[in-house]
Amino acid sequence: MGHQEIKFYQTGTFTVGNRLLPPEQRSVQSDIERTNSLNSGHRACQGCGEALGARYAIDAAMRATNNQLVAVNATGCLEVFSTPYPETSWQIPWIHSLFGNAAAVATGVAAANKVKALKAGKALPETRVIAQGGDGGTTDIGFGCLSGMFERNDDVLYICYDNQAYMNTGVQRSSATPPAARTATTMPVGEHPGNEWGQGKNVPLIAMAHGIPYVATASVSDLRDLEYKVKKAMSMRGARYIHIFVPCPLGWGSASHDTIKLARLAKETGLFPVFEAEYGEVTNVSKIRQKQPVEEYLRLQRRFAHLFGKKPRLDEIERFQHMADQNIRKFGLLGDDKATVGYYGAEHE
Amino acid sequence: MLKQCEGSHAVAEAVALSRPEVICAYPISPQTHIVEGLGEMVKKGDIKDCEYINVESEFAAMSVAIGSSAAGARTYTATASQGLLFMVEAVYNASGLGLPIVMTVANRAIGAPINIWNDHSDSMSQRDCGWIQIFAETNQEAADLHIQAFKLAEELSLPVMVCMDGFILTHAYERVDMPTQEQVDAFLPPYSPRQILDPAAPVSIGAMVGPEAFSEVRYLAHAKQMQALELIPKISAQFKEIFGRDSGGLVRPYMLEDAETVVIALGSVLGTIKDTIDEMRADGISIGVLGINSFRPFPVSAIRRSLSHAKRIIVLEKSLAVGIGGIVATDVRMALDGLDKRIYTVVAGLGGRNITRSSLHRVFRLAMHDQLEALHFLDLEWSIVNKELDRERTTRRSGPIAENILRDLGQAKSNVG
Amino acid sequence: MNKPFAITLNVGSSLANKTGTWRTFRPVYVKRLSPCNNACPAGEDTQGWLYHAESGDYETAWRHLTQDNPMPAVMGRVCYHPCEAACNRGKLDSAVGINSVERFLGDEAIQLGWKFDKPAQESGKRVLVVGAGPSGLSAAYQLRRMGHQVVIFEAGPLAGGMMRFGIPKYRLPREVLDAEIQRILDMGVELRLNTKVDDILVTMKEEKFDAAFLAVGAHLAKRTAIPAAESAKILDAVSVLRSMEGEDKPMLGRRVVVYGGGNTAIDVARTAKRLGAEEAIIVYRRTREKMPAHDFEVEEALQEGVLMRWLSTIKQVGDGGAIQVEKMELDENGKPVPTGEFDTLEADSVILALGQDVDLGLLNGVPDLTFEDGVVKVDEHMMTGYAGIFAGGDMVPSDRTVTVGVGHGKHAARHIDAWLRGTTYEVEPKAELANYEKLNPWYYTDADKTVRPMLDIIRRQSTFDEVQGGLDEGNALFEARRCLSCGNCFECDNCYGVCPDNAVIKLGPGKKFEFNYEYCKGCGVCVEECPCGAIKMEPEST
Amino acid sequence: MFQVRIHGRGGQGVVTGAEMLSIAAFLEGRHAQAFPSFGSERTGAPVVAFCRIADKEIRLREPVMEPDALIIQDATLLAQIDVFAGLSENGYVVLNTNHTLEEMGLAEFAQRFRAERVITVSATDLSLKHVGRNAPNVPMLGAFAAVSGLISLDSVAAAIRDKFSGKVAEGNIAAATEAYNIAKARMEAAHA
Repeated sequence: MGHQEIKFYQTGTFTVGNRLLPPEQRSVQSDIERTNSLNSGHRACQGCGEALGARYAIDAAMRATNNQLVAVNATGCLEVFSTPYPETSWQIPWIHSLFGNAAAVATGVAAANKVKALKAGKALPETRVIAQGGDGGTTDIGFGCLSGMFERNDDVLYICYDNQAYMNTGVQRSSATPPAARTATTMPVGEHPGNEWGQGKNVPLIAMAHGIPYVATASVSDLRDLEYKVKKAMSMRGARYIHIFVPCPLGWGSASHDTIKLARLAKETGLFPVFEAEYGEVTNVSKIRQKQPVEEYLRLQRRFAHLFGKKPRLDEIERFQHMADQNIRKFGLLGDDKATVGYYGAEHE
Repeated sequence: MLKQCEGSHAVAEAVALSRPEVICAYPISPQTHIVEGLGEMVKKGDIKDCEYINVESEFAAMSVAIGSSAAGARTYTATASQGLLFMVEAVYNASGLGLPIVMTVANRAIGAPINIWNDHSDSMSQRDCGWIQIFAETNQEAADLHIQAFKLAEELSLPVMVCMDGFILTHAYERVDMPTQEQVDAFLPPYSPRQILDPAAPVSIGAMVGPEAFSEVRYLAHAKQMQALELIPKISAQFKEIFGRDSGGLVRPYMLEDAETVVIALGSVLGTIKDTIDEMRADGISIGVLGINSFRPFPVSAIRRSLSHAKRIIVLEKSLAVGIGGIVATDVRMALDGLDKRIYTVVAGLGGRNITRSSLHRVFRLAMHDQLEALHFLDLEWSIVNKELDRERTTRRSGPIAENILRDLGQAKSNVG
Repeated sequence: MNKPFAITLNVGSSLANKTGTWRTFRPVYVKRLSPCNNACPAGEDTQGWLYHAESGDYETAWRHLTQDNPMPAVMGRVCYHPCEAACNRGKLDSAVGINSVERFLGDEAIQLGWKFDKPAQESGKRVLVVGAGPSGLSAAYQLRRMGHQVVIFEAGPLAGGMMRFGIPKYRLPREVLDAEIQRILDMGVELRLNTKVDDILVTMKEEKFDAAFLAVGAHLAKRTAIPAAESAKILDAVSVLRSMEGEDKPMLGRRVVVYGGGNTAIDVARTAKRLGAEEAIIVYRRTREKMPAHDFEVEEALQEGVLMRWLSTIKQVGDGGAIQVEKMELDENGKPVPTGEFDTLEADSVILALGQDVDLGLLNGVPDLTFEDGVVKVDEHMMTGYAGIFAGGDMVPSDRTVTVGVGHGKHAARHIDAWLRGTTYEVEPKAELANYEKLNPWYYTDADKTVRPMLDIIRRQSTFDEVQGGLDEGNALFEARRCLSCGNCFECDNCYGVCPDNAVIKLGPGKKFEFNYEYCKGCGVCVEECPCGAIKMEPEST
Repeated sequence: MFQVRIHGRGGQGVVTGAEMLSIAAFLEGRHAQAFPSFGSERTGAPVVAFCRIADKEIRLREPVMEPDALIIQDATLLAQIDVFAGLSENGYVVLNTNHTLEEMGLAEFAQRFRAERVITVSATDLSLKHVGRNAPNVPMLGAFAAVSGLISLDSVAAAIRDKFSGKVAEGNIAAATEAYNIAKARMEAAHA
């Protein structure tokens, strides 16, 4: 676990709140006064993981920055469902520019904030900036700007809400789409139905390779870990990256009520390793609590339905299991195992 | 203070005097010298409280500018040519969002074929992007226009492109009267944004707008540019009050009052044209020139008024609207709608080809005698064009045009030798 | 601020978009019946009082508990806690130690002197309770709370019934029992000891009782015809255990054989051990698995050195205590059948623990009663065939445990109260059971049950000190917090947190939550992620 | 208006030479315009730069096609391009070489111009001597100042100080001064 375990209340450790904890130990989301940075009335689908992840993350960042926060949004579902004229769901200063430039726009905001701070005679700006986008806006079209922001070590926290495809445009493949998954551009036909095996990119690891101060993965299924990571990220300066796993009922063909369950299974199978890294080095992994076979995860999603048809694709399922097991080994997700993945590029004090 | 310096340097100093807060730098000749100069000034502390950001692309340059401008910082960047095209999506975005960014476009051709020399193809490609586009004739004006541009941009909450001829101006050493900081401060107040990302008063900027309101938003963008038509001369007049010289404005007439033939052009070529006109006037020819300073908004009324006495108009432009001819000329035609005037389009100086007085003399005289075709390409080497056209007619795999022409040119040279 | 039209929007404007209209199913908060509550013979709201104990508010927890059961310190020692057998946590790691927390609360109450409130209003009705055992005391307590005047007639010299005369001290220290009885009496309940009711109708008439609750218990030992020599010392378990409360302890000798397989057999064997018997052997005709005694008691007896002869019957008791035992075997139906093989045991005394009967003498002459298997039948209102006479505990058909008795007392009191008011007490229909499938156990951390301390074995074999210790405050709190709160919101904030549409309104501490149906899209994430199964989806009415 | 064309190779400071010339003229209160022939030439490639000097504003932006003076910083260019194109008979030529015109085979060609206006100077040697590297542009300016009389040696020195500082500036000034003196001497010799 990335965060301090709360042993105090045995039935409440993993829940959002806990009536018995002192307020400072409770999650931001449990707060009756939480910001609701992304407010009601947004047009996300029922059970939208991204809406949830965004509120989790931004509310946590709001608390961490004493509400001195600006958000920059890439084009995508989050942007479209939150700000269709004449209504916005954002309660914070927020800007949407383009699909591929959120990281750079955030760099600009950070620069402006810094100048304002200098003019006010402060060494560091109070107002902080977060850039956020989906996997398409992050791992594909926005990757150049993202890498530039990382490399310059701009004072930006970039949050990727990864729902593993271009959902806004009708579920097309992105470089974060898992193998074998059905998307509108990787149909489940032919010998290898769905998305190709052996493609895609792991942006958290690439982010680490930039040697930036902080990289973490998180999931909507583990709120406390997510909040801890956002808080930690906001306590640091420089380029930071958090990659949040957010299931998409529409794109994945899953039940709207299974959003968090799927996120949990992704972690517990090992398919989505949850970890944090500082300056290119893995410093913490969230251990698997109740290891699950990949079928448990795959079966709940129609995008993988072709693996479980009349002729089940046991070979493909086996490849998924292999992938999960590899993650488990690489990141040391079980027991006392240690992570073996990491880059040691950057020097830091 | 008078000084002899490079155009890029003059612009860099003018930008520095405007107290920029964020500067985004990506190298692309010929604007590179400007941001190099600014980078040094920031680093040395000559520009106080300014963030200088070496971005990874022009797209990022404009994107960073969008962010910093929206967050309330006076923001500057510079580009040219392919670089401008690479940032186009963000260029449109900046104007759509109404962010008063000032950007130098050190005008250059765009390829293919790849070409690094001056013409106006780059900024002309962005004529509809919603930015104000003003053109500098000299380095003095380039410097002055940047100071004016910040004021213009911030009063309207619109971005401004200051266009200056790449190399011809940016790399030319000439005399520039550099304003003092006191003068600039008196002219240009600190940036007070119309909209800002401020935790104390949060707003959402950049909403998705559907068919129900999009036309209105676009109309308002147009309306703002129409406001600029009034504001540009006003700012130019204020500038003159403080700095004591004419700079900017919508149009610049020269020998126009009685001119039967009027040349219209933008940018540094106006100087060569003026020298040519002086020579022709000495020969008793009734000719003048109208420089267009503000290309966007296009000063329709000012142009119409200036050309009321002209019989014929030669629009000499360093750009080509492939498939129709002139870009500026098309706009001029609109400005003169309903008036009975001959309008000639002369496409000149593409990809850095020199525009010489002798060629201008020739083409102006042809026009005066109404012997010029409606669309003329100055100094076009027809033999080469025809050879290539012939080759394409006769050979299926005729090969790449540019390379063919270069080979033909080489043969022509060796034939001469 | 004069902001650019349509480009820049004011915060909070999306609240105008009522996404609740998207919904086809709506979530609703429910209170389901936790398995522990469902299993409690005394009808305790176990989950309910654990909720208070979790927050360390033990007095509130105790007061909540004692609404259903006035004797938690006793119950926390002698109850066989079917609640724990039903506990959903048992499927996760191990059941919540409900019984031990109950005992902690009971002990805490005694130590801190917590008292029951006296009734706010007197009803003016007089109710007779016959028998001061668990059922009678429970009824008396409940009736008194309802404002009735209650008089308990107890035939014995002390109150407590089987709690005193059947359960050994090492399981239930008498000062605990006395304290809890006294607390009931302190409410204004009158107790008349050594007052046997011979004719209930006469007694009721004489003292103008408006109703009566009979709970005389089952104090008559069952006997079986075992051929025995004159000199053979054959005792019954009831008498042995009862005599433990008197001045003279029973003389059982060095070798004691106990015949029977119930809890009483175990109790008496363990008592014999403590009285100094070198050998205490339980003879039972079936196997250990088939013994009615609770396994943990068998285990404790074995630890203390009690010997067991399973699949054995006593055929006769000869002179000098020579006992002839026949070996049995189980037939294909699991029934023990004689094998014809015999064996001999030496014993100074033989104690029969073959069950108890009820002395129904006081009902002689009462018309319209129905009896069955030596007990009196009652209707669903706990009333006998004779109007105004109610009965419970061991004298009606049921399991004979303290907890069942307490439950009878409580239920009977409610019906008596209604009857006295000329109404009928309607039992609320049971809520849907919060079974394990309705929970999302992911959210509960692993936490093994707290083990209660046990007295060391030497002292268990030689003294009547209490065998099982209680929990200290820290342990009790830990144990209470292991509760999953099955079927009932415990304010974990999950629904509030996991709603992608912020459509859950948190009402503040203790006030739980409300759905904001203006924005709830009906995705069902809250239901799926509610740890305790306190939300369900209902179709929108069309 | 006086127009100068400077020929040289990438790395020889051709453009800087034109700029310094314009600065020198500016310092004398005149208008001046210096600009290169734009291109992406790398070190070693032939490079041309221009400088116009006038008493009023210079508006003309065309390249110098009819120069009043030529500064040829690298004599090897003579064989490759027509460096003399457009030069009038009254024009000035300063050529960087340590050979004589005769040795260069230019004696006949030079006859077309006024002898005191076609001067050779070993600018490369001078720059190596005073600056330590092949930067013939500055001594060539010194020679040009002498030959053309258009600008003073002091102005050249001031322009040098505008571009360089410290030792480099002083070395260059020494090189320019020596070139100036050599040119002056050769002019007088030619005159004689």
